[in-house]
Amino acid sequence: MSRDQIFFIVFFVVFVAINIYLFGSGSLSADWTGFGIFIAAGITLSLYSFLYKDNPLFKFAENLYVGVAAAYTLTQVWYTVLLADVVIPFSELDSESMSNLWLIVPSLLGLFMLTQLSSAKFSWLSRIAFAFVVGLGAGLAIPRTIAANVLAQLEPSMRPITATWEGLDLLIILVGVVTVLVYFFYSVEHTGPVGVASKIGIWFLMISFGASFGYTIMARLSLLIGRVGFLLEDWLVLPLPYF
Amino acid sequence: MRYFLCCIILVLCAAQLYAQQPTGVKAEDTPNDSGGSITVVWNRAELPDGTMYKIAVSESETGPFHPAASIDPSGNLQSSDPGTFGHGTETSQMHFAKIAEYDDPVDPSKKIAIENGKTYYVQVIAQLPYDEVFPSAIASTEAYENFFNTLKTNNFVLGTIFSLIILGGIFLAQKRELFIRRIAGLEALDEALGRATEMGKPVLFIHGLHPMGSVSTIAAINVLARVAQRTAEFNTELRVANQDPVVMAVSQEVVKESYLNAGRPDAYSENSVFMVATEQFSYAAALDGMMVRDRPATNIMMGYFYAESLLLAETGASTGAIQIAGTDSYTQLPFFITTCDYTLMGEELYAASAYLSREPKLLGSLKGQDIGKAVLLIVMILGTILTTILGNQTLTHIFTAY
Amino acid sequence: MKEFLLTIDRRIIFIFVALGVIIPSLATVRLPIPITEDVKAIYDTIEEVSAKNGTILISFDYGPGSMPEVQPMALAVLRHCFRKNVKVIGMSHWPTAVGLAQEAFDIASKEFGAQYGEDYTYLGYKPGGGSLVINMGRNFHDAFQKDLQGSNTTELPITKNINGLANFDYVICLAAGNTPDGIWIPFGQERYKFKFGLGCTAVMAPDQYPYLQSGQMNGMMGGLAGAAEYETLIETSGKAIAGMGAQSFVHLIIIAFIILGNVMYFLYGRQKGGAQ
Amino acid sequence: MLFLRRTLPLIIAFVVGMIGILVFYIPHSGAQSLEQELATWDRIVAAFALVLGIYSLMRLHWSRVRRQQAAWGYSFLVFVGFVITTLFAIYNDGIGPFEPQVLNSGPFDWMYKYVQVPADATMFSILAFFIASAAYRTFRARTPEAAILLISAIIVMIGRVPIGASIYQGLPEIAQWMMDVPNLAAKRGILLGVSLGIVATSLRIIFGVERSYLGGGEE
Repeated sequence: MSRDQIFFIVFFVVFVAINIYLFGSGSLSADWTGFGIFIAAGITLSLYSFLYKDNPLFKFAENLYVGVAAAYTLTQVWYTVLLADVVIPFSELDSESMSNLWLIVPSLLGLFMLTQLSSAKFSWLSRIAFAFVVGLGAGLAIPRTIAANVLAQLEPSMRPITATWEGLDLLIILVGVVTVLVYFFYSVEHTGPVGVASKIGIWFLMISFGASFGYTIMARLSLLIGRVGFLLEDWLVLPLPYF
Repeated sequence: MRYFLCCIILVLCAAQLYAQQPTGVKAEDTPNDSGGSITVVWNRAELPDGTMYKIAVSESETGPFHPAASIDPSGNLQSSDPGTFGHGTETSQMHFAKIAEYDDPVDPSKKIAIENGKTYYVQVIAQLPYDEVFPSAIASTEAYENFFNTLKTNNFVLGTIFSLIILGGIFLAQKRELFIRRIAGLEALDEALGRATEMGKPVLFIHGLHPMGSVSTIAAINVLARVAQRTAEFNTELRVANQDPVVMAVSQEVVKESYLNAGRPDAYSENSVFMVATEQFSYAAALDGMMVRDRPATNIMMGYFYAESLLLAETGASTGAIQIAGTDSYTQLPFFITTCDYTLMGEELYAASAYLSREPKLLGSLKGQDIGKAVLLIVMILGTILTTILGNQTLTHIFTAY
Repeated sequence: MKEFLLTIDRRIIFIFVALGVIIPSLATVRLPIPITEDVKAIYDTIEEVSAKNGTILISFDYGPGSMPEVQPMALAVLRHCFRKNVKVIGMSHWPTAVGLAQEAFDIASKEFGAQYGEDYTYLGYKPGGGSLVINMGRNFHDAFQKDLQGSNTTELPITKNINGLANFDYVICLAAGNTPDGIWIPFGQERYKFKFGLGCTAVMAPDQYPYLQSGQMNGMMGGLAGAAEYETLIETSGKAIAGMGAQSFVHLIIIAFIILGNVMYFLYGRQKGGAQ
Repeated sequence: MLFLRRTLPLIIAFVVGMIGILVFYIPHSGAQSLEQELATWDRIVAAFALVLGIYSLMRLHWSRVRRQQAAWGYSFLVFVGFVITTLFAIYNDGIGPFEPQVLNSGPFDWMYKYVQVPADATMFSILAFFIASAAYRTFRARTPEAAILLISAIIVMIGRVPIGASIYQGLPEIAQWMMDVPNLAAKRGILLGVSLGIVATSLRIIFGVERSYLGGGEE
């Protein structure tokens, strides 16, 4: 037996022993909830076994999860859209709700979309559905992007600069926005004044990437804290002062 | 004398009465809507505390008038809605109210909606404390549907100009060569490939997780074509890792073609472009294993990456490989910048792709976007100068989203 | 020593991190949490909505993958709303949020006796993104004909008078993806100018500052730290405040690693920066 | 046939794209109803697109199982998870798939709470460990730019947690200023550039210059 195999057998035995103790002492209730916490802890630890090295236990949990997640999404799509907005309106069609007949169009388009994975004979139908979705999305996006992300962002960059700290901040923001735009400018070489501006632009970018970097680290650690909280509090039932 | 004083007091009282009556009352269709609403405007006045303006609506000039709205004189100034009334100084001296419904005379808890194409008569009543009321003159109008939202005029004009510039750029690019500056990342790429050749070790190209349709994957494919061209010329081993079967199929074609173009079709092996795994972390884990085992001299990561970026770049850096990354996923950029030797940031990836592929649609729209950026840049600088030095806000007002 | 530092196995570093999280979780040290303006703005807006007995919309756009960060915000905001009699309508752009949102409503409504249908309802998930918001804007009842429990939105007391997005006194998006800047602002806020607040993962937070300054967003909670601030404001300790001790401690560990790694990098050069 | 396969999709994309743009500027009720209707259709087609995505994922794994490719057992596991959860969803706590969904009880909810939630939540928390390792081994100030990045990251990381104020009172304020001013400036610059990119890409789609979304070659 290799070192890794011994390691995983020990891991497994310890996990089982802890759970026998937890169920035996009544910390975990002998019902579906208790069993659920036991499974959840097992999945959590299986995934963390990746830290030792990539292994079958990790892949087991990962792939099982992919299947469950796909089914969960499919379920939500069924109950809230396909059932509520398509099947029920069609099944309740009467003279008053004939306007619902319009729903035939998107339903057909939707079915066209599914032909993408069929034989080549029909798969061109999916192009019509994609053309509709992508074309409409593109059309709706243009004016709204200009309104929300261009015009609304320009106005606050044109405020009067006063001789105060706020004024200085506004000036720094203006310099930052302008130099970052210069950095992402491809029609002129980055030499001379343009080179200087793009260099300043890089500094601004780096400060903001640093901020994102710090925040991302923070986010991942928060997730870890959440999981450790689950293992310690819900599974091992340890007294955590503040959780 | 006594008679004279009485006269003055009476005149003053009358003036007072007159002053408390809302003046300048006008009614119009509410602009920029699909009807069902009229707008009433009237002059601002000095009034005692506790006064309220009541708006009343009738379908006939002689009444009866029905309550429609109650307005606090401290609010509803036209200056609070510059989109409709503009930025003039007079807007701070005018009130307005948009009326879409009024109380049903039969049952006051219900409302009657304003209908299109029907004439309505409107009165503004100043209601002073202790219930003294001063009704204004009567104004009339009808509501109708509008065909253009004037609030969005600037949006429409700017959108049209941008569209023309970008489409013009694409058109122009088909006619002649457009200039694009050198992309520093591409030179770094050549250097890194050179080093792999010197060391006699393979080059590993890693695709991101987006499918074939996405802009970043298309850009990655264009970069891959260049990389394959070079490795064919240098006779260096190239490996291309994929997560998506379609991307893999396209990559195989592209690499094969590049080897053909370099005159070395024999050096191409189909197995050099391969699927690694379908799941995010399995993909990263398998590639990490490959990096540690085979120690490629150069790792190139192009496309859209998620959290796996860190796992890939960290392992790559620890094996001492030269790493070049390119992604438009801004959240992952910091990880690449700190672990890679060179990183194509965001749009630079698209620019590199346009630069390499020389495809008119990419070059042209890049050029068009450049002009667009120049416009925005000039507007911001000019706008700030105007407001700061001259106190002139015209440019700011033109570029405000209403 | 030098050799040890250069060739350290990364699994030893992993143990440092694990202990850095576990030990503070068991300890009783508690640090004061300073409040930022961006978080206070959301709190203040909900107080204003409470004063006029209004209704807010909460869009639950996150999944279990960001649960530890965003779920505490959801609970804190719901607790605040139910305590102050603010009516809440929930919905989701993400399918995986459904179970989490429902759980948050259940917990908070039980604590404050909020009534389903009167004080809150949850509409569930719908795909469509921008198109869904366009539909909700003008014809709310058409976009969501039924809530998740199957009640008609035209009959439910809380939703029957909501005709469009303009009827909401506040819209809060709890997000782990691009729904605020990709959907709510361009498709909703742009047209109806409703007040818009955001609670998001820390990964997203730095990208939102342009919208905060332009007023398109009036407040933001970023990550677990943002959630802890909100818990502090409503004076109800939850998982976010509990996590702040570990968060602080483990940040220090990471920073120490960065500094140590760079010192070695400058002392011993590029290739030996700590190989495996 | 060429018309149906190539020209028709391009015409549809052009027409609905132009409608999508124009209705934004037209407040007339006719245009607004058209926008409502198209948005409703889009939502329903989007639901089918999700089904398509799940179907193609399952097909990929099924083909691995069928061909018994390397590690096909894991693909089989994806199926196991999918089928069990789907059966629970159809069972819907005893009332069947044509009644409103039952939440917070039943086996479907159990699968979500005790399999999906812990797996998904744990997956990204693994990165916390790798970040620590990368912090020690690879986050290097190789260039002045990377140095700025790291310093800014460190300030934010201390300034944003409670311990920052305990170390130095001004730290949270410095971090806040960095977010509010230089970070905002760079993010706005990026946002403006990206927005122009979105406009350009959308235009290319509407005018049929960009066809990659149609997939499958140019026939």
